[in-house]
Amino acid sequence: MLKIFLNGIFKENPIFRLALALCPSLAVSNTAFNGLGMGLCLLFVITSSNVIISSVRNLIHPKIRIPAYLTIIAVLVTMVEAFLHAYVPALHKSLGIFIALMVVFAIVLARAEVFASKNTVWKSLMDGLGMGLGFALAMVLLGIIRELLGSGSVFGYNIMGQNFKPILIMLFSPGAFLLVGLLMGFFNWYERRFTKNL
Amino acid sequence: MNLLTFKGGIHPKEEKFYTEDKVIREMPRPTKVVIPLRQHIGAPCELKVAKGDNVKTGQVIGNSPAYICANVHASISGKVVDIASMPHPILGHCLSVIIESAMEDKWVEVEHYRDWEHLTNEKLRMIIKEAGIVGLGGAAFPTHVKLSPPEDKPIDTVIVNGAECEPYLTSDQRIMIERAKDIIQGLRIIMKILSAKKAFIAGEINKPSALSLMAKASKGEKDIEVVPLKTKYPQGSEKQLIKAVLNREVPSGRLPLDVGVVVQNVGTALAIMEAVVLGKPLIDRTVTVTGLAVKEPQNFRVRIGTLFQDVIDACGGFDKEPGKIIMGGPMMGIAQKSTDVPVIKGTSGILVLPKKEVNLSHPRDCIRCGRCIEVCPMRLMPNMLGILVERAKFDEAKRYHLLDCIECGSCGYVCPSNRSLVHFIKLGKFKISKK
Amino acid sequence: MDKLVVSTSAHIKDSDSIPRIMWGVNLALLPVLIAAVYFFGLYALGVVLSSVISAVITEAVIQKFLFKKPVTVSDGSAVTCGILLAFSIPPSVPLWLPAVGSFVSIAIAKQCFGGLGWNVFNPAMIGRAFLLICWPVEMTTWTSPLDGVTGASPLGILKEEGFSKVVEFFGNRTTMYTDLFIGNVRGSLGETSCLLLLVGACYLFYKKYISWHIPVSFLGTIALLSWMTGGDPLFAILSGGCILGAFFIATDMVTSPVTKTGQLIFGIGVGALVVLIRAKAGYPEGVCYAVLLMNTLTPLIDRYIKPKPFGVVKK
Amino acid sequence: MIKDIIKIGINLMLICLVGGTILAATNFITAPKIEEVEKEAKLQAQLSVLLSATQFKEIKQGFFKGLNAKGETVGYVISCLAEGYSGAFWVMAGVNKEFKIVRINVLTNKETPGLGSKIEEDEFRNQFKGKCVESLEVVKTPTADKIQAITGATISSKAVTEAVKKGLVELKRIIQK
Repeated sequence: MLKIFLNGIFKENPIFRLALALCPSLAVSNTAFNGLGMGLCLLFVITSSNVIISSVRNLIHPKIRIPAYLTIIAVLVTMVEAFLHAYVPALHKSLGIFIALMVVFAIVLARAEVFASKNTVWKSLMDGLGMGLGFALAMVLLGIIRELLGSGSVFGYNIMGQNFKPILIMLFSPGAFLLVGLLMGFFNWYERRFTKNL
Repeated sequence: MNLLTFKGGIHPKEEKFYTEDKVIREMPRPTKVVIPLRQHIGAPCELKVAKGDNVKTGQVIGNSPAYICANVHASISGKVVDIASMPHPILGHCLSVIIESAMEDKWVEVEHYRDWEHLTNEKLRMIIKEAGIVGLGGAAFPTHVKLSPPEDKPIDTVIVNGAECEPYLTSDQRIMIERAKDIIQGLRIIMKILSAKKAFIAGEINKPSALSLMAKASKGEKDIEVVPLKTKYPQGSEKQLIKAVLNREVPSGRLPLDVGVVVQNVGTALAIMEAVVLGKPLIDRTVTVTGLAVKEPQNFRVRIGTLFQDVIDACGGFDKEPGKIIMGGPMMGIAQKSTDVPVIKGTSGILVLPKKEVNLSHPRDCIRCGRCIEVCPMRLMPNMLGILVERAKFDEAKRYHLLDCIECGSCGYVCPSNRSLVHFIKLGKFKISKK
Repeated sequence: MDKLVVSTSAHIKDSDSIPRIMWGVNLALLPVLIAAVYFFGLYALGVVLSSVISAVITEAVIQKFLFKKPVTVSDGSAVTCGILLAFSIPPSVPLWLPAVGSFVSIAIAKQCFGGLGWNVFNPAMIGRAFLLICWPVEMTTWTSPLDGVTGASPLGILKEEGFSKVVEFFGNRTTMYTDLFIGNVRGSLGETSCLLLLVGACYLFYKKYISWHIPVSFLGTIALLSWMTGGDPLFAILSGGCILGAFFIATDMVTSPVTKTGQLIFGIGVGALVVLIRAKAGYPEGVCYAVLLMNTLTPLIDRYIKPKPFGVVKK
Repeated sequence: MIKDIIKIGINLMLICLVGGTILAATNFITAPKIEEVEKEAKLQAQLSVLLSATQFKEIKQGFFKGLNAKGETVGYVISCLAEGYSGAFWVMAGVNKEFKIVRINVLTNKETPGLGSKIEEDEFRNQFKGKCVESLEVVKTPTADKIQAITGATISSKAVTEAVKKGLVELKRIIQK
């Protein structure tokens, strides 16, 4: 069980290892706060979608499983959006369209199809938590680095001081793209080193 | 002057001054010769002598019933001391007949025809086959095969190739200077066999005396013309030569005879004349021994099977420490592991480069400068071929016309990244042929 | 005798090699450096040195410690990259800026792709684009030659206020052309002196390190298109980074097509994009982005523009 | 075959039914709250440019009349669409009765962070205070009676100024009619 959970965080980290959900990771990780918010939203969506889909997996006719999964995910996402809009309007404003876009995030549907539709509720819960947390951590990591380099602050607190000339590209998608690439390279390198030592 | 030539190509330092004024000398008969049974393209010869046999010069020691094959003859008279696998300049190792020289040079009885005009074409081809003549430019393709084009492909033109575009080599040049008349006679025999109407003798303009002597020798013969060509490598490559002289392009994957042309090297023409008129089989050939590391560079008439070491010793040995010993010219020749290899029918030269002239720098990645594409006489993309073969993408390389490459080495010569492009291409061809 | 070298033909080689070509390019850039120092003072030398040193160190460190490959900084390609980057940025930037740019050039645009020969984009231009995005204010502050007063570059004036204001700025047309040609204008370090750039370019032509195809099609397209759109063709060519780009940047072997026909297409593409960016995009100058955009098309051009092999009949 | 289709149909219908119900419930809970939040946000935005007012009345799409507690008109609020460097964005401007600008506020902008986005900063916005239509012009040099462009972000500066100017002209036309 724990293995399934940890799997999503490191070995199959959605962004750095599976290269899924790159679109939001490029678009809304410009500050640590946004990254965290997006990560938590996805954590909720993917965990509940995994649990629901795995509990109803035997009831759904295989021919319509994709539309069925999508409907379930869409319902969850719409709920998230409505509640965010009502209770956390600031986050809702800065995440914008990407909340609604969670419906089509490859990672959610991929876990539903690959994992939840074949495994028990408990395992799916763990997988959803692991994947969601892996995504959230990755988003926060990206957010911290991008905010630090691009605005000189982390979670809004100025760290680099007044003389720091922010690296503006980090606030744009190209900067995020570069960063994701470099971090992917780092993860690959780390894993290769790690497995060599085994 | 607007000289005929082709598109692409390079102009390396000619380096012919070492030997271009040296008269061809008969190299002293060696005490031992090693005659490989495979010196040509085609089927290997079957052994016709046994250990301990006494052989005479010109005696057949290997032949084969196969069509694409050339007889191998004893090049000296003496005793067969061993039959063993010996070092070979191209194949690495090959079954060879080792003959120890007798005191006297005794020749086998030969039939010869001063009045060859009356012989049938069949007979002439037979004589050429029996004499074991192959293309002496280096490719060593059996000449009688080349002189037997299929019925539906008439040959209208013969080109005698005296381009000798390889740097250093001068044997063809010297032959043209010293044996012009005999070459013309050899050419006449070729033209008769092929019933060709027109012949060209083509040579690079950097050999003016050879060309003018050839022109003098062919004076009054209306169907033979001497054409000077621009000095450019690889002018002597068949396809490029045909393009330059006749502006005909040999289609990809086809042969010169598909455009009605046969190309023969001047050395081959001479050998044909000697075989028919003098009855002499191919037991020796002209070899240029040259390079900065040779004490006295020479043009030698060398018996087939003479070891490189003996030839170099006859030139006074090494002057400097040799770094590379090459059979043939510097562009397409084959580097040798040692001097224990024999001169074979395709040995046009022995080039010894001193240590300091050997290129040892490391190859780098391709920087896409495009120079190889500019110089490639076949208009290929050697840079892509190199990369594709490196990555084992042989099918893709084939689509980039890998098999059209003539391995002239121009690409490697100009490559600023020092890439062994010919090596990759040869490897690619080998892998594709294995499939 | 036992140490004979055995290798595949060809056994001889012409004298050109990567280091020779790269150092040749560096030599060709030297007169421009002198012009830069003359016009913008010794500080310009500092900018170039900062860029070059950072480029060389980055390349050496990455090759030695990260990839554990032989270090090839002595071939001069990192130096070339550093010089070109420094030449394409304003003369008054803080010294850390070119160093960061060179780091990005070498680390991300060159070594991440596999080193010299594999980079898709011109490393120096990637470095410049990075700097322009990150520090737009520093990267668009132009100082006058000799007196160091800041103001708009000629292309900036053209963009904001129109061509008549440009002529007014220089006095008259003749002084405009001569100032642009000599290099007595605001602009990037190495872009201003067309005269000395051409001197360097002549050396490259003489050494056959570049061919006429890219520069001619590049500049020709710019002149033609700006004439067709009612601009001043000579001004278009002499201003901004056109000359530097045409002879030193677009001609980069690694990132331009390998065939001559391909190079013509490449040059036309860059030229057209420069005119388009200058006229319609947010920036007054577009050589950098035009080159980078055409770099992306280079593999495509190479795929479709191939020489017709000898003896191959078109079906 | 038919059985399959019916099965699939029922399957889908059930999912949609359950999903729909859940969403309806969500909407029931959140809709009033969302409306409240939006209203509050709008009011805050209007207030931020016209502090002296306590409530606003729409006179035309995008144009509001600001009233104080006594119901007197203290000024107007215009929301104007600006065509910026990287797309359109909303600017809100508060105007007093003499049609002089009180304050402006940039609502949603996607301008280049650190450059064009400086239009949100006070240093730029404060320049608008007290300006009338005639002085809404962008110049590049330091100025007192006009608007100085942000270094390196002339397009964004112009976009804001032009939008406000256009809105102000339109407002005058509406009021004076």
